[in-house]
Amino acid sequence: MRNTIQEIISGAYSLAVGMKITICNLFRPTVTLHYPHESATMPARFRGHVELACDPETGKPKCVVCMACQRACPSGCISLDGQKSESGKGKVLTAYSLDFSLCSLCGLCVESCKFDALRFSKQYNLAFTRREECTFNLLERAQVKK
Amino acid sequence: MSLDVQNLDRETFVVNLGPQHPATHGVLRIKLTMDGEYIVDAEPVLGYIHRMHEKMGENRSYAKFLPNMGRMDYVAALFNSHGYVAAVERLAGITVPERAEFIRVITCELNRVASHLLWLGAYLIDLGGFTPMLYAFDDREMILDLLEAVTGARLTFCYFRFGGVANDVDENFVSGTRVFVARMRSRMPMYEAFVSKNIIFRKRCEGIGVISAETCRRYGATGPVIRGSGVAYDVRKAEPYSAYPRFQFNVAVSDLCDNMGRYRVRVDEIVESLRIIEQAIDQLPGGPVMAEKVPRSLKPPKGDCYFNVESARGSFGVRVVSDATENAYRLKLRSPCLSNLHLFRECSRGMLLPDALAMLGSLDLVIPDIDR
Amino acid sequence: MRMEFVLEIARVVLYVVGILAFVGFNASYLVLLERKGSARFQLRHGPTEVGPFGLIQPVADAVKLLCKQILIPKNVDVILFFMAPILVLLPAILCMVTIPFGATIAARNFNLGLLMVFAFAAFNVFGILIGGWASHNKYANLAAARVVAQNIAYEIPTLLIVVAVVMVTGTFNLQEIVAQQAGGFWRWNILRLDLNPLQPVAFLMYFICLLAETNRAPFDMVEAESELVAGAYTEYSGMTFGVFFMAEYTNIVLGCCVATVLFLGGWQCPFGLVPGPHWFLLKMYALCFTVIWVRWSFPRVQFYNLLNLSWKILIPVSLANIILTALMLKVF
Amino acid sequence: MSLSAIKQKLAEIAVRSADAASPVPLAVDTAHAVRGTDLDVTVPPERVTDAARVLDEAAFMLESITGVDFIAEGQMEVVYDYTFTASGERVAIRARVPRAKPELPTVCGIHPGANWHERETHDFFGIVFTGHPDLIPLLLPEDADFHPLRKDYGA
Repeated sequence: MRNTIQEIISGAYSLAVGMKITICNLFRPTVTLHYPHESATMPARFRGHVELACDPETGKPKCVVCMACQRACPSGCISLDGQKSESGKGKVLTAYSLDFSLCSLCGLCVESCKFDALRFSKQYNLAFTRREECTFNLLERAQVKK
Repeated sequence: MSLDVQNLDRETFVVNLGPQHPATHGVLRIKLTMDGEYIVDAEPVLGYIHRMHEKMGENRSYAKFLPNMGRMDYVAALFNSHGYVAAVERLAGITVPERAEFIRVITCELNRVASHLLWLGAYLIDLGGFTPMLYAFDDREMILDLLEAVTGARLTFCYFRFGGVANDVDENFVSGTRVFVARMRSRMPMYEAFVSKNIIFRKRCEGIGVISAETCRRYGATGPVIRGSGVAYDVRKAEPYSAYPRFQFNVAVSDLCDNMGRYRVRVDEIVESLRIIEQAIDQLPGGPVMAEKVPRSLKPPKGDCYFNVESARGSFGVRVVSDATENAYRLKLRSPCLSNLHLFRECSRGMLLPDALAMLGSLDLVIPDIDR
Repeated sequence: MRMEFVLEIARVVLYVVGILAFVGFNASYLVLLERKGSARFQLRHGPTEVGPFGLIQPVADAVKLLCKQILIPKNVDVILFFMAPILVLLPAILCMVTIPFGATIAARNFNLGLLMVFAFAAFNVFGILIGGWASHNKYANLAAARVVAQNIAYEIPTLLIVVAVVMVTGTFNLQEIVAQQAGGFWRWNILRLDLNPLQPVAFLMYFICLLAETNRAPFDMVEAESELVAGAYTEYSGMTFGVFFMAEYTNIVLGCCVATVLFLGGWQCPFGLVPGPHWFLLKMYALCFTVIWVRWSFPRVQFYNLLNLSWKILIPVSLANIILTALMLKVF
Repeated sequence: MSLSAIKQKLAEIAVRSADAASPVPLAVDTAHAVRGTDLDVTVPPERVTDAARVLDEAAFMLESITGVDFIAEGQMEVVYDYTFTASGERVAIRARVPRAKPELPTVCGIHPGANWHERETHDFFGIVFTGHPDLIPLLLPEDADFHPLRKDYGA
């Protein structure tokens, strides 16, 4: 009997404490971002999909078509093509496509690139209505951005 | 409250709990044979999200398999990476620089806190309370921000590499972690008052879902499940790995054996993890974060080895069999959740449905980890 | 004579429309309050997009629910299936007839008003039972069975507490009960310690019973979404579910109205200012807010603890409450 | 029971080396830091239950069961990983079965936790654990008749 009464009182007290905590939070500012009106800033290392880095002087992609990224990709979502450059030295990138529907955003391609020609974009809210839209032409994207 | 299922001669019926039931956290299906609200038999049916990671491990190179490890137990992805990376390192004989080991410990422990906070929230939702989850997520958010700044991702981190970590932590991370540790410490009394002491929560946990230490052993249950049954088995202490031997921490144990025991272990573990993080941040040595001379295409010598780590859910083990080629010959991933779930069938017999679901929640299951 | 007749018709129409509007408004805007409130309790924003501060959200919700297809699962008892939501909502609306919002604002001033409220309020359990049974779904069946046990268990302490109040007031007429509490908050039944020192406890118990009777968290056995998916409502979609939803909130409003009348002095002003319907609404919505506040603070109780609470704690204490009231009445 | 006592008991069960002149039991002490196990014992497939019983008596916990398909040797290996919760010692029990007829007795009766591990191994390798109460697919679809981790299974 005594235990029961004790339990009722301590239980009621614990409930009161719980209600106090929630009511205190009612008057605190919200912690969520108001998404469409505000959006989060991505940290520098954020792994979005990849994009081609361009040489600031020439404005051309730094890529030398060494194929390291294609080999490093676990999902096989990168395909690129290049041709001999006109000066006869090295190769020039002619096509770089990323199949985003396969990409797992692991970042192994960027890590494998020795020429800093790949970097992560900060885009995080990508959405598509058709499958074909998932295939990015990164070369075009790099040019548009410029 | 329990039912004597042995001597049951009444009519029973079958309920398919899941694979889309709110309490099963994903795609677990449990075939329940019930007598009213009493469970006569509960047979988990697995495999709805089976992806055959082990086969993937065999047909791609060691490095290419790294992203997969974030997709098993996605709530605590770093532990899986740690287990895999460390197993391959052990086989290939790679020594990891000290700074990298410290960073691994710090990030892993942050991940453990995040995982336990997520569990806390999800468990309260299982019990019908919604608000604690959002408070827990508020705290977890800070961890994810810290880890995102370092690893680049919020869930599937893919941060550890053979011989170290992908990139070094900066001063912001160190100071941010210190801020987080202080904040989390100050939040613990709130959780205690709001959740642990709540009479409804206590009634749902105390004496409910009792799992004996012997049952845990017979089923191979590890992690907070076995520690909640009074066995101080923690891989970090039993088979010290990485930089853990350098730090002072206690293994959180509770001999209550019930839901409350498992809850207490996890909450105490958050505090212990904060201790480890603090020590590791204080002692963080300088130096490189990658071992030198790790070949790009790793070919460990022929043989096999086992490595297990204490994940947030228990002992996560990796057995690697190498035939000295670029790909692993065999990769066994021992998931803690599989064994933890296994005992559910035996322990839930005769329980009431809500109590059994409360126990299921207290096991902290991540279904992709079970199904692999 | 004719003029009176027309006036009476006009009065009836006015009250029917008024009560329906009141019920509809409350059901939709309490949902908004619940969503906004829960959001703020949880440090979120809640609905903000439809209208300023999301104020038109209930309209959007209603349109959405009306547009949704009503699914009728196989093997469902169709008549009972559709009868259930109406059976839950109608009695709650009917009870509103007797609630005195102000000194002159009441659709009907019954002598047995209180009795009528509880007679009709007991109906809603039928609706849920029938709905759960007709759904032909195991979760719904389990929830229906739970709800019956729960409602029976909580009907008893509710009535016992109300009986104690009626012993003090000596009338079933709600308007009269309010009138007796005039003069300041110390004259309210909740604080009439001279009549019965257990009165605040009785109010608290009434509030607990109110939560249980309206199947609100932490006693939401009827839904219990983490155990029984959506309980008795599992198979309901579109507006059939919408009606259940409306009924839930109407029942809350009704329960809070009765609590206001019985314990908090109805439309009386707490400190001798002008009494009026605004006081009634203020008290009633404060209670509604508390109901929401409670929901977002606690986990759900186990079913057997719910019954234990009623049979082992609430009923004995409310019986003691009656005996004490009787003694006090006899002695003083 | 100390590790050396267990080793002695397991050595009695273990496969003898093929060298007839000096039949040494194939119980290997391995360094924990190098191989992850303290003791690595190969036993004949029909005696895995005996080994399991020894370890069960010593209060070891069965952590996992797995198979390895050594297609070149025409054999499959079943590995049982044990751990001792009090001090973290690990024992691996191995048994080799022919690929043509991969059968060995179940250890379910000794460790109930082996049930799912054996079902999983049966899923992936088609290794039959005789005496298993319920050897139906665990992770694969219930009508699966393929064994994906066999090396001759085309992915």
